[in-house]
Amino acid sequence: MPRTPGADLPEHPDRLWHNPDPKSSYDAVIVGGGGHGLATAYYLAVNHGMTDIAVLESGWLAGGNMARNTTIIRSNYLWDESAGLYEHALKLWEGLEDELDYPLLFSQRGVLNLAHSLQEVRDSVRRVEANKLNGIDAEWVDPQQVAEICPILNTSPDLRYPVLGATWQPRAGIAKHDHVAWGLARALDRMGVDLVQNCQVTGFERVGDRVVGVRTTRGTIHAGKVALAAAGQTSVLADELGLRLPIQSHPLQALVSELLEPVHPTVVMSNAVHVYVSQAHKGELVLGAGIDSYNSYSRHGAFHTIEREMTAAVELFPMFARAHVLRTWAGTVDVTPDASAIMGLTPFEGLYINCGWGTGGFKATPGVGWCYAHTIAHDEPHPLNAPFSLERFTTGALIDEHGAAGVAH
Amino acid sequence: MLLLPCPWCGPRNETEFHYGGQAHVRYPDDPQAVSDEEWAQFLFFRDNPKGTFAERWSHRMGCRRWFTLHRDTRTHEIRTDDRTSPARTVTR
Amino acid sequence: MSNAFRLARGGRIDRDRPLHFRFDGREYQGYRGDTLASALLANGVHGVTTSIKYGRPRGIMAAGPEEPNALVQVEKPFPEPMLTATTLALRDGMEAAGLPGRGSLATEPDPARYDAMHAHCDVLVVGAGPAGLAAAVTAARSGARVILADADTESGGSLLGTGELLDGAPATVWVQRAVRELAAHPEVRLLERTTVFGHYEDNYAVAVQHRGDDAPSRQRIWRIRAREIVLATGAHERPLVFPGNDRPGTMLAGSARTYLHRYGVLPGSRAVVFTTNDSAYAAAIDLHDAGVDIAAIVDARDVVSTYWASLCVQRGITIRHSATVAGTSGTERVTGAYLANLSHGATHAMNVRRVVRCDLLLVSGGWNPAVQLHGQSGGAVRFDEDTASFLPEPDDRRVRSAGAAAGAFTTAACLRTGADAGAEAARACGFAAEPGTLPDAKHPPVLAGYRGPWFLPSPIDNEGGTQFVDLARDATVADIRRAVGAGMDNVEHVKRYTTIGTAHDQGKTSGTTSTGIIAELLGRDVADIGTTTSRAPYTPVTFAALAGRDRGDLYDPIRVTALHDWHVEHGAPFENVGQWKRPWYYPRRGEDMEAAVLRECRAVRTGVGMQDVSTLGKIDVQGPDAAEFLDLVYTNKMSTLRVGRIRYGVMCTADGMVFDDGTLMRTAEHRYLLTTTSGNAAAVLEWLEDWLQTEWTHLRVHLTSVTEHWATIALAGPHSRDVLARVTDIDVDNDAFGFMDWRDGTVAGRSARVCRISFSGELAFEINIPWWYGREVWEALHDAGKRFGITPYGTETMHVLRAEKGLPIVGQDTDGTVTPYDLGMSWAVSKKKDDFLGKRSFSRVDTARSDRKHLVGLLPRDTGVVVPEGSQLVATTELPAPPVPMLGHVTSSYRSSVLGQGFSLALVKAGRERIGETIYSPVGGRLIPLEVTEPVFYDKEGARRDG
Amino acid sequence: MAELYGESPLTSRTHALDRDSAPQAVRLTEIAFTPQIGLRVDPKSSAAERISTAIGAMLPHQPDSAVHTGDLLVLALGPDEWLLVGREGTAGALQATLTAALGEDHGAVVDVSAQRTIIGVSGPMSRDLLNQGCALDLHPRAFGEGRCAQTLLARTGVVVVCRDAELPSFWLLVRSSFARYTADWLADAATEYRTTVPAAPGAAANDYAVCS
Ligand SMILES: Cc1cc2nc3c(=O)[nH]c(=O)nc-3n(C[C@H](O)[C@H](O)[C@H](O)COP(=O)(O)OP(=O)(O)OC[C@H]3O[C@@H](n4cnc5c(N)ncnc54)[C@H](O)[C@@H]3O)c2cc1C
Ligand SMILES: NC(=O)c1ccc[n+]([C@@H]2O[C@H](COP(=O)([O-])OP(=O)(O)OC[C@H]3O[C@@H](n4cnc5c(N)ncnc54)[C@H](O)[C@@H]3O)[C@@H](O)[C@H]2O)c1
Ligand SMILES: Cc1cc2nc3c(=O)[nH]c(=O)nc-3n(C[C@H](O)[C@H](O)[C@H](O)COP(=O)(O)O)c2cc1C
Ligand SMILES: [Zn+2]
Repeated sequence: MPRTPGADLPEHPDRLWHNPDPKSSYDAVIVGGGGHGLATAYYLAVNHGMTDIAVLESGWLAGGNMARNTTIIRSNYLWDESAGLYEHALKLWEGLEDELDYPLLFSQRGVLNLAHSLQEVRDSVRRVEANKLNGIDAEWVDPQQVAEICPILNTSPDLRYPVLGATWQPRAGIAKHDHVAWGLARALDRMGVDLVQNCQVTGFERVGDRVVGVRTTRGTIHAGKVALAAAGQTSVLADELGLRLPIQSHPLQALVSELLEPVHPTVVMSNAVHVYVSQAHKGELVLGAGIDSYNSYSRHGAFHTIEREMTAAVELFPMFARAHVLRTWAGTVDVTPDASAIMGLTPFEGLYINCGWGTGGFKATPGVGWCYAHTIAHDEPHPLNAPFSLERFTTGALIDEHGAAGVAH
Repeated sequence: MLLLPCPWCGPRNETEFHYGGQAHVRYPDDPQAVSDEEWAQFLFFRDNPKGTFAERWSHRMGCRRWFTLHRDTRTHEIRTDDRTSPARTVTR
Repeated sequence: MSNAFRLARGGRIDRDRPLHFRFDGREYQGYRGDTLASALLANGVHGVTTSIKYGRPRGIMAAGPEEPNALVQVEKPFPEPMLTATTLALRDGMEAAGLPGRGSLATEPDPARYDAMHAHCDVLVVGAGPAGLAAAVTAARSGARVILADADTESGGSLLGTGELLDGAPATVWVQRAVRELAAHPEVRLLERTTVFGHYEDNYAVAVQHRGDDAPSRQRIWRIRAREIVLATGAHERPLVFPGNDRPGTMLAGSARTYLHRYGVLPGSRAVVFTTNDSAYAAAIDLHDAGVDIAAIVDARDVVSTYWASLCVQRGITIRHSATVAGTSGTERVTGAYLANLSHGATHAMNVRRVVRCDLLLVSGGWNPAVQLHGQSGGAVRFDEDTASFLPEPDDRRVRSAGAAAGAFTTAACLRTGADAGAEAARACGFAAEPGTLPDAKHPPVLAGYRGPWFLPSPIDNEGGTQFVDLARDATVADIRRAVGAGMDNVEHVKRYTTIGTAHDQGKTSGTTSTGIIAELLGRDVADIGTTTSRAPYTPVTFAALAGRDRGDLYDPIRVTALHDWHVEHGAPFENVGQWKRPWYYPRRGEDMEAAVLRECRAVRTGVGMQDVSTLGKIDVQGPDAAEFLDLVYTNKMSTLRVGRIRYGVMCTADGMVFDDGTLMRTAEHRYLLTTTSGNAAAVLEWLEDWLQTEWTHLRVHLTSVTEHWATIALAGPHSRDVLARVTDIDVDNDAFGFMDWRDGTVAGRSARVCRISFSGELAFEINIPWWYGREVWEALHDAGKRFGITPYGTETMHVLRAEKGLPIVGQDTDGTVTPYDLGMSWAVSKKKDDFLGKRSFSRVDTARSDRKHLVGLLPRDTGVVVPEGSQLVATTELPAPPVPMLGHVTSSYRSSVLGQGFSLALVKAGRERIGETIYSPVGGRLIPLEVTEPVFYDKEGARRDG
Repeated sequence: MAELYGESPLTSRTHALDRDSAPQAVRLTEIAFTPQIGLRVDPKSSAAERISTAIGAMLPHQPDSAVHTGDLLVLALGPDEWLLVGREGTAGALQATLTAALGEDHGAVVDVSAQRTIIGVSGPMSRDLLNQGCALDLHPRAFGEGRCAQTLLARTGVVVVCRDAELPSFWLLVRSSFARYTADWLADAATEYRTTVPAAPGAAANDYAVCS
């Protein structure tokens, strides 16, 4: 009966979650019901047997960056530390759909990261070679191969900044963000974890340097462990404890076109001609670019950012000229000085931190959940997230992923 | 597209400016005398308030002067007293 | 059936201008002034496409941008996906087809041009209906600068489609007068066919103007900075939710009225009118008077207006109150409506009482003010029980709503609120403005609308599977029911679960209704549930319009040097370096890149070469504290540099990482000339200004960029002195003009500043002359060098030559994680200075490690090999299972003419300790053995620089 | 002149600029080889006074203002920064005058004559043309004679000077390496005025436009 292929997206289940009132105490509370908070609760329950947990969400579940991201998943980061974490996440993605018994629309359609200058070529080859040695599927492809992978891409040498080649990760792709959140939420709800919405954490209960609970808009909740997973809002929470963090919150915008017949077979990202594009299952083109320059919590970006992004889109994909922008939006992303996340212990006992994923943490969702749950359960970082400590800013052992992350993802 | 009040050139589009993050971050008097922690604070740690933020901008495409603004990071509203009595130079 | 539904007279179409078009492969005719939708209706065509999910036939529902159904794909004149037939102006030769959900993109390039325009005004009025016109006229009379933008092809808004009277004459007469007055004001700009689609901070409004295929630009983006904004965007009529409410022939009552008055089209012959409020009566009366058989008016309310009832009685139109349409019949087009009585309180529908035959089912569920732009501007909305709609909450921002957009649903109120808003806005800009006298608009008494359930009870479909809420997304009451049942109580979740409001129309007709239904299913207040977020664009905008003219060569500025044309004439391919075009190499006939570069390298090492190095950033540094300042920003000590001398210097960011490098010459006691790398010039200047202006405010130093004032030519090679000597008055003898000296003099008759700097290790000079003389001097040097076989060389050769000397390139051999010590440049880091940027960071735990990555040289054991740049390095002869420990990577790699083999620079963990060891690089499935060496490969003693 | 001055950044575009001008609407020309001296000095200092005396006019205090004194155009670019644009052939003399007036005081006099070239834009549609890429309010009330501004035009920085508000006529001072880009951009923007006059409102007969 459906007329349009792909318009018949899988149905969601009839039951996803209940809306419990918060209890007065839990073994652990997770602050923030985005992808990271949900995944962390999930692996706390599944890997560490903890189910007396609440995920506290100030608004609607997964309505933060989880609702706003361009859903690109890949693991082809430069440094060993990142490669380890993102590749772990990617492996988990590969089994998550079955595990959650939810159609996440995880589609491994590959990602091309374009190089437009000789230096970008060097950097790309460097990253590909590092990826290979880290066991990540990665390839350097020349312009002709780029054109074969993505025929609608403009690989003409006449481009102002011609495509000189690309890195190609076949196992990369996209997944449907809401489905991921809801799949995790349903699993948690079934395991008896409380997903508490409209419950904003406003402060912390402390005994000396130990955090023993949170104050919320729905009352005080005691907790053996408190784990922050509040993305762009983390600084606001940390301020309550006088904990300064090396993160800045910026708007990051994205947009979609109307639904189109399938034209775009993969994911394309370009740092120099700045845009990234995929085509979602429903048929809309999903595009993003860089962050807006200034700090903001407004979930509202500037229009010139969109105009520039469209210029890049039409340069790289001339056929997009008469596609239409249907909707633009923004999220609040938490950016660190080295474009890598922060995950680990804090100066406060019983308080754990996961933030700084900035423009690219969706792809890490299950990996974050896995490692962060370990950190919380064992009071010690998992080896994969140990390098992502706060201390690195003091020692200088930064994990500079500006090159691999671009300004976004 | 914010309209930023350059104290010299008047209100101009955001695209003429370069953002410089938090204002009033002081370079230590004697960097060699501070601890690694304090040095890291200077290098990397910045306020990130939800609300009024004292921040630096440089009028890159105009007079090339740096100046300080107080802007609300929720609404992008610029505190109006800054429009009338702008800080001309700042100490980071 | 040509124009069978077109009235003989009336409407605002130009009957002298027939237009031929094809729809779904069939020929039709319409008129200039038609939309595709009105022309189709005139030809009796309601069904436009099928729905996205269930493939149900769908027709034309509305007469404007709120249309959820009538999606078309334009095929000619040029393919464009997903436009609404109701907003598509008809043109001759147009071909279009119904579009069931997904559009397709053209495969050939779009030939059209798109552009943008900045504009400023005191008052921007959005919408040229009665409210907007009144606002604009009022503001304009005060002398304010006004922009009036309307999406439509002509001004008037709803007045074009209601046939109503103002001052006793057709309202369009007043509209024309208002437009004429506005057009005559020098400070007024009228923008027709211009949709304001976004509102951003500080009243920055963005609009798209549809100028037409034959205009100099097809679409234009207006970037409007307004001091005050009046939103007079009108209201969208709400459809009603009942079983089978999606059959073609179902149409908004007000839209049917518009088709009649504006286009002279009867959208059917026999209509059932189903309403919950008074506004549909006017449509029923007008259509009746134009010849449509009104089979019944079905009004869900228990009490109907006596005013409208009497008009209906006069015409013999039956009104059924306390009644509902419980279902429809028909396949491709509605053929009948099932009527049922509503119980008191309208919680239940009785059994179907009657089937009424019809080919048109007009519906009206009330009106939704078009608050989208208000919402985008950060304005709040409040639920108004009386009109069952979300109204803009007035606040003290500089955006105000008027007319139907503010909940004023009579023309008189629209005119008044419009004029008031216009006056207030003008006053806020300092103009003395008064709302003048307004035309007299009669309006009947308005009776309160229906307050029953948001989806009408029906015995036919309990679950709501055929009760469509968002027709564009094929989402029904049943879908909302499931979402709520799944645990969702937030409108944002329901939106995402059902996809309501996510189609091209962004829920203009479905938004409020779906909120109402959620509230009803949860037993909560509508106000509690609220709306989803309004986001730009208000209606879809083409990518190309947003891209504008910054395409092709204008995508990003192409920066060229004074010598650019010479390079072009001599066949050089160019390398993009930042925005600069730099000659890469100069191939001779039959040469590939490698051959050309080897030849150019040989020329410099054995004869003389010349290169355009004008792109280097140049900053004039002046002031009594210049020396102190430079000591702070360079790792080296610069205060000790003597006038007449030059020093190489490194700059670090405060975290100790190399940021830029270049030479510094002292031109006077208090004056220096600083050079930066080509791509980094602007960043360095800004960085220096930052420290000067905000941290070291006590330092008296001025910085001036002089990058383009000078053209700079490098002359390198053992014969460079011979060449220069032929054209200069400067004593170029080694004793008179030593390494790292500079001299003023003339070169080829032009005053020049000549430096003895070498980036190749050979005897070399850099000649600076004002841009204007660049080419002349270059050619003079080229001539003078002929006898020495002077060879122009590009960036690639320069890279090879400097790499042979182990000189790093910032950005290639560094990546923001490299300190001067890592580069082996401790000689460039002063130990004497108390402080400089970066110094403190060198003693951090990680930065002080001895096993950091060092810049070293690598020589392949196999001299035929050039290891690719970017290759990784490992310590073992065989690769273990991943993750494989890595030592570092190759940053630069070339074939060397003087070494007769490939060589590389690399960053290697504890590299300096490994000199002499063999490490390996995996290249194409092989492990290539490489000897770790000092980074300097050629002329280690530096014997060649003096020639 | 070419003999004396070599090649200006837009020499190769002279013909194109002429061709791309739309005589009734906008004219584009290069004004090349003008001496330009950058001046930095504390406006409240006695050095500033001496300089004012030497050039015969007060250094304009208000940034974004431009004053004429004899053959000299003084553009205020910042709180303590001016650009002096002189008559052809006077760069050396001007620089010497300023340097002498500055004396030993802290300040800077830098010859930047070749750093920027000047593109003249004049004719009735000049504002329209510039506003295609310049966000300034060029309305005569907001940006009349005596005004200049450093701002963005399309994707590059320029100094815009209002030479004549009535005609109107503007100067764009643009960095030499960006001059061709700017010229090409202007020529492309002028397409509008070279083709037919834009259709009168509502008069697009043969139109395929979307009305919202
Ligand atoms: C436009 C855009 C595009 C992106 N594209 C990609 C991409 O393609 N690929 C990719 O990998 N990543 C992408 N990202 C980044 C990615 O979305 C984030 O890194 C990731 O979602 C962050 O983790 P999260 O899901 O837990 O965050 P969120 O979903 O933001 O979760 C944080 C939650 O904490 C809640 N919260 C905050 N404060 C409190 C409080 N005080 N009390 C209770 N709850 C609180 C918030 O309401 C929110 O729901 C993108 C981001 C944006 C904005
Ligand atoms: N009978 C009723 O219940 C009822 C209900 C609503 C409206 N009305 C009538 O409708 C009229 C409302 O007058 P009005 O002036 O408020 O609105 P209007 O509908 O007459 O005019 C709105 C105008 O705004 C334009 N517009 C909307 N959004 C735009 C955008 N983003 N950019 C550019 N243009 C945009 C539209 O094209 C339209 O021309 C009155 O005559 C009123 O009586 C009646
Ligand atoms: C991958 C992805 C695809 C989306 N597709 C659509 C779409 O087809 N239509 C639509 O209106 N919005 C779409 N959205 C945007 C949402 O409507 C919404 O704007 C976004 O979740 C941010 O929320 P907000 O705008 O309510 O603040 C999409 C968002 C994402 C992340
Ligand atoms: Zn300024």
